[in-house]
Amino acid sequence: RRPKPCSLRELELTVSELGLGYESDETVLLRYCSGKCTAHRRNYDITMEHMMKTGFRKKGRKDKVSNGPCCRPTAFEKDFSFLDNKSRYHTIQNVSAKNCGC
Amino acid sequence: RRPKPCSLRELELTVSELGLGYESDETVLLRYCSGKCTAHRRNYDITMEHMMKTGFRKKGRKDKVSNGPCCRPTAFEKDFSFLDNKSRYHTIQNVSAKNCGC
Amino acid sequence: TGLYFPQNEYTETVYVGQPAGAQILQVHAMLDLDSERPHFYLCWSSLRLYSSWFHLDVHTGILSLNKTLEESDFISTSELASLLMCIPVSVPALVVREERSHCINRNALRITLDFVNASLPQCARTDMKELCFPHRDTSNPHIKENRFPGAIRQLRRLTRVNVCPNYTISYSVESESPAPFAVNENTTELVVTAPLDREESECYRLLLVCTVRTDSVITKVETSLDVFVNDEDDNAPYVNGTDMADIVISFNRTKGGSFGTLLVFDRDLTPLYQIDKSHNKYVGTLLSSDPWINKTFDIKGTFREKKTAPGGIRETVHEYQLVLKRSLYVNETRTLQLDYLVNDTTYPGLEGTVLLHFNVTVLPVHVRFANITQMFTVTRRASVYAQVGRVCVENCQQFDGFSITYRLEVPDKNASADLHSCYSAVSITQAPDAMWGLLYVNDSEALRRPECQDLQYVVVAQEEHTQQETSMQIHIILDEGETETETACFLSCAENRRRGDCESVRGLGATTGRCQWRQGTEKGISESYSTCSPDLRTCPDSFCDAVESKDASICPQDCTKEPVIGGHERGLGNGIKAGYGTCYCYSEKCFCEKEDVEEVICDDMCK
Amino acid sequence: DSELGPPGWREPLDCVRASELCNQNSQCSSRYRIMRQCLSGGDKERSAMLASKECQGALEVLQDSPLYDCRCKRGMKKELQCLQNYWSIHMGLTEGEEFYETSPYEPIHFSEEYRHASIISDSSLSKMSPCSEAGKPCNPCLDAAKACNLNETCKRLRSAYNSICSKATPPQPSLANQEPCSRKRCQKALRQFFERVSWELSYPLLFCSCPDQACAERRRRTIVPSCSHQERHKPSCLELRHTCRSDALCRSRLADFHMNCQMTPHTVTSCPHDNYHGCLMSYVGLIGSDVTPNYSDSSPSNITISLWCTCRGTGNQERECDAFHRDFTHNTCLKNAIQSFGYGSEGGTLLVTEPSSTFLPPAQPPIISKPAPSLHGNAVKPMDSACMFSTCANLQDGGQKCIPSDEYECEEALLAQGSIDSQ
Repeated sequence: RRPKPCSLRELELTVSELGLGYESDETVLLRYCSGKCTAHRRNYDITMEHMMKTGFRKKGRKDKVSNGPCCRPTAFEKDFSFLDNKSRYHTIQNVSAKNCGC
Repeated sequence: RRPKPCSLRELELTVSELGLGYESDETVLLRYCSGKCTAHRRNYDITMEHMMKTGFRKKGRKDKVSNGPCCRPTAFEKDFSFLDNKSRYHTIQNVSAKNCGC
Repeated sequence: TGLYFPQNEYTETVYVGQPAGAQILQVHAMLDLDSERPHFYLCWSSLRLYSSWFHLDVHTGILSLNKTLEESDFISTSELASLLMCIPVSVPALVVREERSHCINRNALRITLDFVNASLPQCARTDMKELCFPHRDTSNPHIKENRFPGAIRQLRRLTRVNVCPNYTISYSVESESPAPFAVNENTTELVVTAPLDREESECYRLLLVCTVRTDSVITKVETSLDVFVNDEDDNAPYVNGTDMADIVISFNRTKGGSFGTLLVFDRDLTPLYQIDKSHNKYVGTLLSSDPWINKTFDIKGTFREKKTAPGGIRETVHEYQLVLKRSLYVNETRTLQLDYLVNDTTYPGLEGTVLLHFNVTVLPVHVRFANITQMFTVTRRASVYAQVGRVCVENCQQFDGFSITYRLEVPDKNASADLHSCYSAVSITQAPDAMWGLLYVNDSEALRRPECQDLQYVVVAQEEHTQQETSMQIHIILDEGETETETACFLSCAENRRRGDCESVRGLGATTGRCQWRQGTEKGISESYSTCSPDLRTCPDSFCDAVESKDASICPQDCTKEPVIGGHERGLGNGIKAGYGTCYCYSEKCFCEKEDVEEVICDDMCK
Repeated sequence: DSELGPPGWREPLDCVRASELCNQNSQCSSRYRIMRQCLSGGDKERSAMLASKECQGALEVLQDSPLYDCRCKRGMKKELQCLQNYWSIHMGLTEGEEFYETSPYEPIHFSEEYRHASIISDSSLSKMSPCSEAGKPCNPCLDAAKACNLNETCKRLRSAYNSICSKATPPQPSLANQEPCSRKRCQKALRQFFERVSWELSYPLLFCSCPDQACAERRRRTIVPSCSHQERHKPSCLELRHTCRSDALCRSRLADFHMNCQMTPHTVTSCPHDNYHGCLMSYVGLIGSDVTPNYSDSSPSNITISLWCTCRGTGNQERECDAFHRDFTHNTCLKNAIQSFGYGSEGGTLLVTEPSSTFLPPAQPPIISKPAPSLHGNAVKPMDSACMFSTCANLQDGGQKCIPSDEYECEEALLAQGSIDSQ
């Protein structure tokens, strides 16, 4: 079946669970991008796939390349402020995606 | 040492070696993007790396995400025409990168 | 047409020191009428500075020097310049004063003189060939057929007449086959001795023999010369075989259709190029005053050049075909004889015409189905747009010039509402220029309802203009098979890239309910690429049919206009004619790539 | 008015500058205006007009103006306007259609840089080309494609003409005999390719030497002949020439080809002034015009060039038609020039001194170069034979018969050559 296309997903978790090192039990709605971009590939990507498998090795190259467009945020939610467990305010940028694209 | 940044690379090979299925001994200069985008990461990327390691599993999510900006072409060379080994002309689009970005 | 030049280019070389009065060359003109006498005059195309240096004898056409050529004369000619002079020829009545007149718009020929800044080679350094024949110019004489004898060329090299005074030079002419040419011993001119006939020989290969006698030696020098015969319209058209064609018009009755072929021969030439200026012009006239005939039929005439078997003489073959000026209605019928007069307008004689006869029978076309009823089977699992079958009135494949439209009707108008809803299961469609109808599943849900048993329709075929109708019963048998859990959502089979996914999916247009996988076998880009299809009988077949064009997802392999990524060859208008490995399509794009593609996403290399 | 001095003794201007000068001179500009009116009508009206007193008078004056011997440079700014100005006066000077017309372009001088470069390009190509590697298949045309693909401009412009020329126009039932592609756009793209890409990259694509048929077929397809060269209906060669001569650019390129590639007996190479580069340059100048020439087959050794036209059905003009087409199909100067480029001008070029045919049009009559026979032959001593094609053979049995003849070189031609060199 057609692989799930790249789209915006949501997950509720605490600030501590973001893994940025802040200790705060406040809950945040994390938006992130996931899914396939196979439909956006070009001849370049098919060629890169082939080169990564055999082409580069034959030419003595060890370059690593991405063999397809990546599902990435195309815009971020600006600021997010919260009170940590020691009642101090913090504001962090670009943690959550606003929309996604290949 | 700082990893090689995302940049445009060149490689001379025959059209057959592109792996697109065309049989032609004509030589083409393939330009592609390779290198690291570590300098372009944001809080989002750090969070995604953490979620991929532990976060998602704890939340029962199996989503796969890209945990950093990709080194990708930002523009492609438009057309490339060649004569295949049966003396037929083909024109292919977007095979070679023109410039790269994260 | 008047006097003409057998040769319209002359070339010679002039040297320093050649004295005034020295002859350079002689030009010739041929008579068109016996009463004509050529008078030769010099005119200039450019570089008129040299007009005073030369003299042209008005009667003999001999060009000679008016002054001795000095060294200084050659300074102005910086390089091997050529002087272009032209000789208008006129009948006695038109006296043209010799003045600095331009060659424009005169019956003129071109003389090219090469100025060589050296003295004329003496006898010891002049070889026989130079002595015997004019400068090796390359234009061959062209003589009109049916004209008068006369001199066509001076064989002697006039510039070398006095170079070897103690040589005696004489000429003769030979040819493999008899040819009406001779040499005038006094004037050493080559003469045509009788009127020529191009239809007998287009070209004479002559051998010119120059005999040079000194006190001790006789030397013979030969050169060949081709004399070509120009054509004029001196042959009437003739029919070789039949002048009558029997034509029956039935199924194919479309505007522009051509029928029957009658040939008219003409031994003269008919040049294709600059047709208006050429001779041998043919005009044809349809001899009929019947308005129906005049608005319906025309005759199309074309011609081509042909070489006759013996001797390869070129002649013209005219082909005439009956052409429909409009499409005929299916009910039009008629029998008529149509006469067409072919006239060779430029042939002077009386019999320049030929009459051709087209016996035409226009038959009506009966729009009917060959059978009273036709059976089709479709599985209840079929998806929407699955093709059920094709309906076609008798001989529909040969129809042209009118159109038939098909529609489905329910035989029992007052059937119950439920039963009526079953009939939405199947529908019919038709390509714009196609003569047959395509039955397809329109409502797959109705197909599956138990109460919808065998479906009986009436298919009605109607001829567009006359509204003539005919109908036939069609019986669609619903093959039970194991029904599946209902999924209203049909995807495009073409999206699947592997056999497993493909054969497990219910795709749009899938006749068996499931998509079908085609495994390619060839290496490289091939027409039998691997792909997932709703029905391998119709997709891919490089033809985007009427059902497939209803939705781009049914068979993008035949219909897509979107870009195709990877090695491929496009079909003529759209679709994928050939592909590399597996071809699969999303709505916005298709891909053709090697099958063993695992899903690789940017993971560590994006770090 | 030094610049309006008598013809022949002043430095020729380009025809754009010449017409500007003429327009600044009241006498000249009025005559120039009259002349343009004289030439404005179709063929029939034109010759009647030209015979009139006013036109004759205008012509007389213009012969003394810089317009009379002005020339144009290839690739100059306003090249087309220059060529239009040139023909606007030269169409008046010649009565009727000449077989060979004088080229409006300045003579191409044998560039030392070309001789030098063609040696380098051969050697540099040979370094890059697989031909130098033993055992590897040798395909100089493939090497030429490689050199082009590795050059940005060449690759871009080659892809540009190629994608236009190879794009089949979708079939439209309404159009009767529709062309398979957009030929005009294809020809324009081809012209741009050869005008903007340096000849060191474009000529090898066209004139590479081929050891086998595959290479020769690649060479033949360089200009996508199915679109740029062929067309559905094969016209008469005279019709092709007529179409070409009604367009200033094509007419100029054809005159230039005739000027620089016309076989001449006065040189060993059969090319005027032995100038191969001039011939190749004028041949390339025709590509993308109505008279686009191309290889007629893919035989590696025997180079045959032709136009897409026929001489069938040209009636009494068949000889002239044949003569026009043979300037492409039987042109030893062109053949030598192509082979010399392909095999390197120093290479062992097999100089083809094939005899010219009797029906070649006049101007400089080609003579077969052979040792002049001794004078004191006794009695009848037929000269050893050289081969001569003749249309008589064409007419009689439809084939090219090789007829022994005994033409041989005019002595004074040697003198003439001698006199030229001594200047």
